[in-house]
Amino acid sequence: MTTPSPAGPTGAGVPAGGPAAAVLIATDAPPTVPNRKVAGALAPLQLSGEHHLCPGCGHPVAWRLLLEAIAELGLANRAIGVVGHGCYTNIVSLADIDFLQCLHGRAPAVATGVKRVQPDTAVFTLQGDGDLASEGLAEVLHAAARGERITTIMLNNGVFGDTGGQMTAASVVGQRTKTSLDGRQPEAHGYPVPVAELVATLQGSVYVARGAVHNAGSVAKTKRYLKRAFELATSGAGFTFVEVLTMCPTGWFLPTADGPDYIQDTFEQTYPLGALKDV
Amino acid sequence: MTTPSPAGPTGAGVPAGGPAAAVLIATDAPPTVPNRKVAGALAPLQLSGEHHLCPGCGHPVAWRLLLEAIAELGLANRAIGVVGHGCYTNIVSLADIDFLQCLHGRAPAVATGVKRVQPDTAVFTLQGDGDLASEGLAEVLHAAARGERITTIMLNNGVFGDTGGQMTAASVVGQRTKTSLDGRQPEAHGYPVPVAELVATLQGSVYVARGAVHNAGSVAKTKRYLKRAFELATSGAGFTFVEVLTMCPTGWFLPTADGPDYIQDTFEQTYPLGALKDV
Amino acid sequence: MAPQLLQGSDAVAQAAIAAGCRFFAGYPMLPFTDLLESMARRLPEVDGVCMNAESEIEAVNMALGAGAAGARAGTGSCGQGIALMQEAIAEAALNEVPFVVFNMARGQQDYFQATRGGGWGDYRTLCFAPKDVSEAVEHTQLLFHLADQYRAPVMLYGDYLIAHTYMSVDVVPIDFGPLPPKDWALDGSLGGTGKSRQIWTWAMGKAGDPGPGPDLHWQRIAEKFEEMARVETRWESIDCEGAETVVVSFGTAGPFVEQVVGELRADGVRIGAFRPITLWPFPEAALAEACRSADRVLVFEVNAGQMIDDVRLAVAGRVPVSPLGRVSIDFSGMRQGEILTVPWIRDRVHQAIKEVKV
Amino acid sequence: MAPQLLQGSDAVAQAAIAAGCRFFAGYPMLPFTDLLESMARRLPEVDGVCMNAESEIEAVNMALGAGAAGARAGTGSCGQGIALMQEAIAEAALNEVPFVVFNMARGQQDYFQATRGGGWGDYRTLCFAPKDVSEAVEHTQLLFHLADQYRAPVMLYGDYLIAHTYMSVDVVPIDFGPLPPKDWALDGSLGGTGKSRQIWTWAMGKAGDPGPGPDLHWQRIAEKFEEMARVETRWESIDCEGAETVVVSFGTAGPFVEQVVGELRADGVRIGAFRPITLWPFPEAALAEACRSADRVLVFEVNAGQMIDDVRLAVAGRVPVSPLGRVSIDFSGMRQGEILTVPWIRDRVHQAIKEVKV
Amino acid sequence: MLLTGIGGQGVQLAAKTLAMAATAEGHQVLMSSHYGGEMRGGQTEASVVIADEGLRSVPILESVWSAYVMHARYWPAVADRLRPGGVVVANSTVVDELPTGDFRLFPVPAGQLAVEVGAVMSSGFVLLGAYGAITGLVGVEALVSAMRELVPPYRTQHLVVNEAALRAGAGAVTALDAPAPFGAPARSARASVGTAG
Amino acid sequence: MLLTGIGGQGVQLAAKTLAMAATAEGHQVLMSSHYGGEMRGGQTEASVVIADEGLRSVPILESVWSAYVMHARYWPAVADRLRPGGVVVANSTVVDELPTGDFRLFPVPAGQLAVEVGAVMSSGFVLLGAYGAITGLVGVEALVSAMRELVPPYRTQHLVVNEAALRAGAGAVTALDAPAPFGAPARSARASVGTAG
Amino acid sequence: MNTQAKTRVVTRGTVTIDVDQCKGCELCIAACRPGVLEMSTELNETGYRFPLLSPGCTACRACRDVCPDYCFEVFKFDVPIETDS
Amino acid sequence: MNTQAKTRVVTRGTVTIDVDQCKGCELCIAACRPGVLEMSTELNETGYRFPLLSPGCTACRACRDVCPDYCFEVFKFDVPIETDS
Ligand SMILES: Cc1ncc(C[n+]2csc(CCOP(=O)(O)OP(=O)(O)O)c2C)c(N)n1
Ligand SMILES: Cc1ncc(C[n+]2csc(CCOP(=O)(O)OP(=O)(O)O)c2C)c(N)n1
Ligand code: SF4
Ligand code: SF4
Ligand code: SF4
Ligand code: SF4
Ligand code: SF4
Ligand code: SF4
Ligand SMILES: [Mg+2]
Ligand SMILES: [Mg+2]
Repeated sequence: MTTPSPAGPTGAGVPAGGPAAAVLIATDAPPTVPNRKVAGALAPLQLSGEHHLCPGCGHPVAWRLLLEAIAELGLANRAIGVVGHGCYTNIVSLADIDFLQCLHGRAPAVATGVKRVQPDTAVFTLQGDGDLASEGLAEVLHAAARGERITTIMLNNGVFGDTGGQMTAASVVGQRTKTSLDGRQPEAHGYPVPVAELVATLQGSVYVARGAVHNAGSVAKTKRYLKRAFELATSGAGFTFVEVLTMCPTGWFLPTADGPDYIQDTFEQTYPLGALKDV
Repeated sequence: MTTPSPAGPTGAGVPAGGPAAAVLIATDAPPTVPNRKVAGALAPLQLSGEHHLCPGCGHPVAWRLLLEAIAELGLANRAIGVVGHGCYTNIVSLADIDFLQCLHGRAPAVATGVKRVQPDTAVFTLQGDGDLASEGLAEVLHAAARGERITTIMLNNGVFGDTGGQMTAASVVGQRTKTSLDGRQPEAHGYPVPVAELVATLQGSVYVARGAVHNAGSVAKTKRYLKRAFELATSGAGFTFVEVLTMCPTGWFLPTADGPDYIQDTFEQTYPLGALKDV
Repeated sequence: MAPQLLQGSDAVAQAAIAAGCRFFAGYPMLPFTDLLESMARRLPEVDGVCMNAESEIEAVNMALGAGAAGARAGTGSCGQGIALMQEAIAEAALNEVPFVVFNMARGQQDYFQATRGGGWGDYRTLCFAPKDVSEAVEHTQLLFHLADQYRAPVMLYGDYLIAHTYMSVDVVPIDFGPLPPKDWALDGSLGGTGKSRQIWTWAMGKAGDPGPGPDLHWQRIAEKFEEMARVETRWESIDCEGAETVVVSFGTAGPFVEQVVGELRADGVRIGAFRPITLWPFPEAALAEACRSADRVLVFEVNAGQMIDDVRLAVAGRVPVSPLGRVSIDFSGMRQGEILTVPWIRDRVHQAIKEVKV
Repeated sequence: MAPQLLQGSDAVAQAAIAAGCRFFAGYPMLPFTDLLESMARRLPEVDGVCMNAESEIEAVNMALGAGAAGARAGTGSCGQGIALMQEAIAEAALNEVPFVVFNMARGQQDYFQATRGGGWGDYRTLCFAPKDVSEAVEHTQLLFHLADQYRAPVMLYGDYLIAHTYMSVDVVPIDFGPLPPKDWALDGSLGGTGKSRQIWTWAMGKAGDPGPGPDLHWQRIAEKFEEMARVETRWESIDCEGAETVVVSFGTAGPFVEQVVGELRADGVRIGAFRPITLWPFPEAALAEACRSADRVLVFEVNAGQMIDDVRLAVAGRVPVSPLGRVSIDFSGMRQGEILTVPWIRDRVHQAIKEVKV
Repeated sequence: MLLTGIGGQGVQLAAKTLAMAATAEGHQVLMSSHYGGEMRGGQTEASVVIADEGLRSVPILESVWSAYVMHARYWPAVADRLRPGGVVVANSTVVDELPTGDFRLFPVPAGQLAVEVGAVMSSGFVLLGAYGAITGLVGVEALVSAMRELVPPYRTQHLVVNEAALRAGAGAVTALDAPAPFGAPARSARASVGTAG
Repeated sequence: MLLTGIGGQGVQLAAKTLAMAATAEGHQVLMSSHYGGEMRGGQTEASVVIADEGLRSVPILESVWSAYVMHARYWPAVADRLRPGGVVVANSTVVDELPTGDFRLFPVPAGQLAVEVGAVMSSGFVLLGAYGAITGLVGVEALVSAMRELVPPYRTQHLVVNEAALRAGAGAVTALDAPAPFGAPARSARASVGTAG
Repeated sequence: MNTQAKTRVVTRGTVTIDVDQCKGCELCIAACRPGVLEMSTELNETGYRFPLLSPGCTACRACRDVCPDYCFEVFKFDVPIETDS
Repeated sequence: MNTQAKTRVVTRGTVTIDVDQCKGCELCIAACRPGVLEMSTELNETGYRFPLLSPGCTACRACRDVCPDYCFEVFKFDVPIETDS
């Protein structure tokens, strides 16, 4: 049984002692007792942690997983990211790998051009659901059918976050958006497009998975999906696709803390998590 | 046992008598013996049978089925066709119903506009595989997901017929085209996009079927598919889709008589016939 | 109705609906987004349809379909989205389907796009550039009328300052007079009668009743555009009579220039302001007339120099024409760029008057 | 190499490959289709890639990707397909990715599209219009060079007569001199070093190393285009020295006009022919110079009047400018329209000389 | 009047509330706002012009009579445009960061008042209530009913706290002796609501 | 030389064969063709200009010295451009439909000869062989090897019949006494291969 | 059984053929179950061979259904005709 | 059993929190299984509440993994610390 050391800047991270509830631990500096750092704040390859995304947004978590996957697979100096238009675009400023910010929806076509002339690189696209399921649906399906050796990552929050919360092709039934004020109605607005399922139907895709970032467990799984997707695409097996459900409390008009529940209770019903295809 | 009547213009359609093989029957005028006409040359609503399509082309057969289906369902004065760019576009000149010839690939979006402001009409699109699976893949999938009450008909010959025989997104593996001279190779060109299967995956579609016109049996079945598709779409059930495999001997670089076999031996392997979805 | 405080986008939406617009399709993109949202809110109230289209290409083609079926239809976007619509706008010009394109542009950088298009073939797009929300309300209504009158797609060139400014406005439906019946619109009713209808850019007609074909049809269209060029120009000319200096600007830059010119005029400078209201057709003759006494023409536009071509064409070498603006994008704020302010323009005009001193 | 009989499309394909083009993406559309087919046949022979893209939008974006990754890349289409590419061509101009767009146009109706674009923002597209297959072979090679030199998308304005005419030509690689290294091209190699690369239209830069942002970046681009406008104009002027009449035409219409002008000159008429080789930048100064002694300028173009704006801008009111052409589409034959013949032009020139007689 | 702030601080909503309240009170109003394009969290600013007669002003103001400041980050943009002797109603927490100058500063402890009335996210409304009361441009009742109209249906839970905030702000200050100069001879009286926050 | 016909009659291939054969024989050649855009079965026409020196002609010919006519439907387009005394090599089956005029007509029973050599689809090549022999522009050997180069790999089964057709055509006629005037003083000698078929 | 029956052909119907519209594709030939259609050696006015009918038509419509050039009309006899084959 | 054990808390690790980067979303609160994080009443410089740590951290990384603003670093003690709860 160890004795609690005193709290304070130098003793940060160690219980400040005294009984129960009121006890707070200083968290402004690493602990002074012997320890091992098990996780840093930023991913390797990440230049900064500052960004303009809203409180409770799920995208930044996905960014970190992506960069961790690239770093851990040793692809840092072979990776080229092709990024669409959306809140997630900001990664272009934050990550220390090559990036091409491209037109809304066209990332898979652009990535095809990149990969075909630089076959040894690890080319991936990062897109939102508006970018990919709405504007760019043809591009991703064609690239998948062609079996391009690239990885496409779709951050699916079921809404055009960046333009302020309108309905995308991936918005779920009942979802309130600024262009479906009473919730998405199948009668008027139709049904969501399950992109991962479509991609899995195509013979050129070799790996399709759907993860999420609404809790620590799905964060960990999503990272495994990403790594497998990169492995298979860079080995030349074919097109790989990872969808990641991310919270957009702003576009959902919800308190930030309710984001994870909305994913679990609503999004997951339409978009079940897991690997859909793994050849 | 009847006595053969003499051949000749007036006795047309009746065996000219005499023994065996050499006997030919005059076919330049209807028969003179009591008979019932079981099939005319043209469909109702068809203004002319003359067209510029190649010998052995499958499209004109599909045109007739389409017009027969419309006429038999009593939709003649409610039908509005929206037609893309391809050899089949010529129907616009041949059929006595309203037509809008629209931009390559965009027919489902155009048809959506038409149907939404004229909800009592029977709106359909007629498109080729190049038009629909290549240029317009997003349009058809979005319309299907939205559950637009329209019928989309895709004439799939696996090739851009009208521009002289290049590979489309629907060309089958191994198919020789002017842009895949040694046959479509999955390594370089990827795999065909099975549009009907994709459409069937979407919740907004209520009926999806794939027919063909390479023999009398499939012609008959295809007509049934078309009728069912129109019935369901006009009743408001949702989006309906009929793919029709058609011969393009010109774009396949085959003698016209080999067209039907190419469908059966090659296309049907990739594109199995039948109803895929019928809610 | 009493004036209401309306956001420009909402005012335009109300004007469109007052003009009978019952179909709208759009895809979000700032600063067009608010118009889409407003239409999505308001159209269902009048049994109209607002499609939250999945792309600009789908949006414009939906509008084309609705227009072909006889509805008053609209679509819109800005810059990149309008670029994606070029093929369909040209198509509609050539197959004569009316609809209104609301181009809520990101500033003034898309003058060429709006006036020369990037579509294919010989077509032009009637294009109004309102200076403020009230004018936008009026133009919106007029555009629906003119679209039907000419059976052509037409455009409103708005921008962030139109879309996002709130203004006290009164949206009253305006009657522009009668129009020919839309007997060309597709409704299926004539199927099987031998008189079924057809809309086809190439105008190939039907068996037994061949159409003119593209050559003749497109010549006729070109003549229609010539007619529009003669009849439909609109402009505002302020104090140009006797002015030595004329400053030309368009759209929301107009009031800024107007303010500067007004101040200078008050200071005794012989200066006037000219504003084309229609960007196409450009009021060439009116501008030439406005510059009759001028010995310098200054063009203020927030871009690298686009309208200046039309100004030079109008004055045909008779007076020197100089640019006042430059590329300027207020990216973070989506105003029109840092040069769109009264002081900036005032400085530049002062400088130009000194420089171009004859 | 001995001259070979090559179809124009095939000659252009060989020229592109001779210029180092190793990536091409296209979508069939007559008369562009043959170039695509030729590329699909020839590129694999040199370990290049030809993508039979699923749409023009995908094609141009693939070319943009390949160009961004450092390859000499090309794409193309005509009219409607080029309309669909406008967004990406503008994007490439603004994010500085070089590639060549082969616009095998359906005639001359797309001059505005080629020179004013329908993309967004302040950008221009360097555009060459060859008069025949040999010139197309030369221009193709030069365009790949200039695209890299200026880091910009550039265009060849060909047409059916370029694409489909067979001619005895000799495709010899041309050396246009050295170019700066493509150290901006993305290859992933600098990831993790703190110097990773970025291509972004808004030029926002990276954390710790912010870019100029769109305002400054686009100003710089506008300056680059001004520089191109100064340096890159090209034209052909035949017998304009002392001519009373100058006939201006572009592309494959040039030789027709040349023949008519040659005949008239032989008959003693003081007439010359001027042909802009670059449509943008338009050779304004050269044309003004060519028209120094003229008292009439005639513009022959097979469209409703598009280049005539540039001609009027060039002569700036000093000489009357009249159109000779009109809309004309030989739809069935895909020549350039019925007016593109020597007799038609000859008649019109004769008539105009009489009419405009000073 | 110029309002500035950082995206998310409710500056736009405050400006709209003010503009609508002024319209309801019979004035002619022009309000323009600008904020990030495809980026969140940047500068946000709004201008409100209030006049009695036909109003056709440019929407980007050259000079303003008063400003509403929620955050100091974008203060320079306000200072540049403030007329000599102009009125600045500012969140007290930022007052320390403002340089002195030729303007009359009214600090309002907006954050603290907001917490007190249980409306921690509504400090913008506190400041607005205070602004209305200080300048005499609009009454608190007009502000409250404008706010009620503006809050979108999916945010009705905020109505009560916003109202409390407006009233708290209005109650915490005393009016200016010289009220806002609208109806003045100038073609349009320019009141500029500015928040840099 | 102008060749015209109806799409599918092999007119374009015949023209290419002629052009290539002439190139192989050392001439400068320019050949232009036109046919339907997005429609099949319309008019098809090709012009071939053959010259000895630097050739830069317009590809749409004003007048032609000789024509090759497979089908009567588009004859007027040929007649308009034929120079007085020009040479017309035509399929016999269409000869009856041609009006008379100032030209020398050489009817060739192309269809019949084609059937005789078992090449029913190759009547265009029969006519081409005949044209070459009549005008003396190109020898049959050059035509045969050009045809061999031109037939696409997926159509090799046609090589034998096409060759037979070319030879049958060449053998069935006798040469003109005055051969084609290429190398003539005009800047380019214009031979115009025309098929209206 | 009656060996003579083997050489008797029952003809239940017939067709008309617009031979000038025919493009010689031969699809009708393969479609005709009883095999009573065969191609001519003669050419029609556009230069195509066209189908000829022999006795034995069943009026099944197959030829008509597959013909892309709308050449056939089909008639069913009220009473079948039998002939020697 | 030992009732005293119920009030003993084992702390296996700790975190650092960059409170000024925090945007107050509270995702870390729900993610923390042992529930040792709770939101402050104080506001940080941008006006957001931020998490505070009580004893009992397991160094499980969950907070760090779900935080969109990269506020956490996680440390595991070589030897757990026990305190009274
Ligand atoms: C052609 C085009 N249309 C529209 C836009 C405007 N736009 C920018 S971001 C965006 C929304 C993106 O939504 P999504 O991809 O779901 O990303 P999120 O912001 O939700 O992460 C849109 C529509 C654009 N940039 N380009
Ligand atoms: C935007 C655009 N791109 C290309 C074309 C050219 N084009 C016309 S028809 C056609 C081929 C159509 O192929 P498909 O739809 O399969 O019809 P098919 O001719 O095979 O029946 C193409 C590519 C066009 N008209 N518009
Ligand atoms: S709007 Fe949604 S997606 Fe965009 S930053 Fe905010 S929470 Fe994230
Ligand atoms: S090219 Fe093919 S699709 Fe077109 S008409 Fe000929 S056979 Fe039919
Ligand atoms: S109807 Fe049947 S049996 Fe008669 S000819 Fe036609 S296919 Fe043959
Ligand atoms: S199917 Fe029709 S076109 Fe073909 S051979 Fe028979 S009759 Fe002629
Ligand atoms: S590391 Fe685990 S236990 Fe510790 S604070 Fe974070 S979530 Fe809670
Ligand atoms: S998850 Fe991060 S940003 Fe959210 S409250 Fe916790 S520390 Fe703050
Ligand atoms: Mg999204
Ligand atoms: Mg096809």
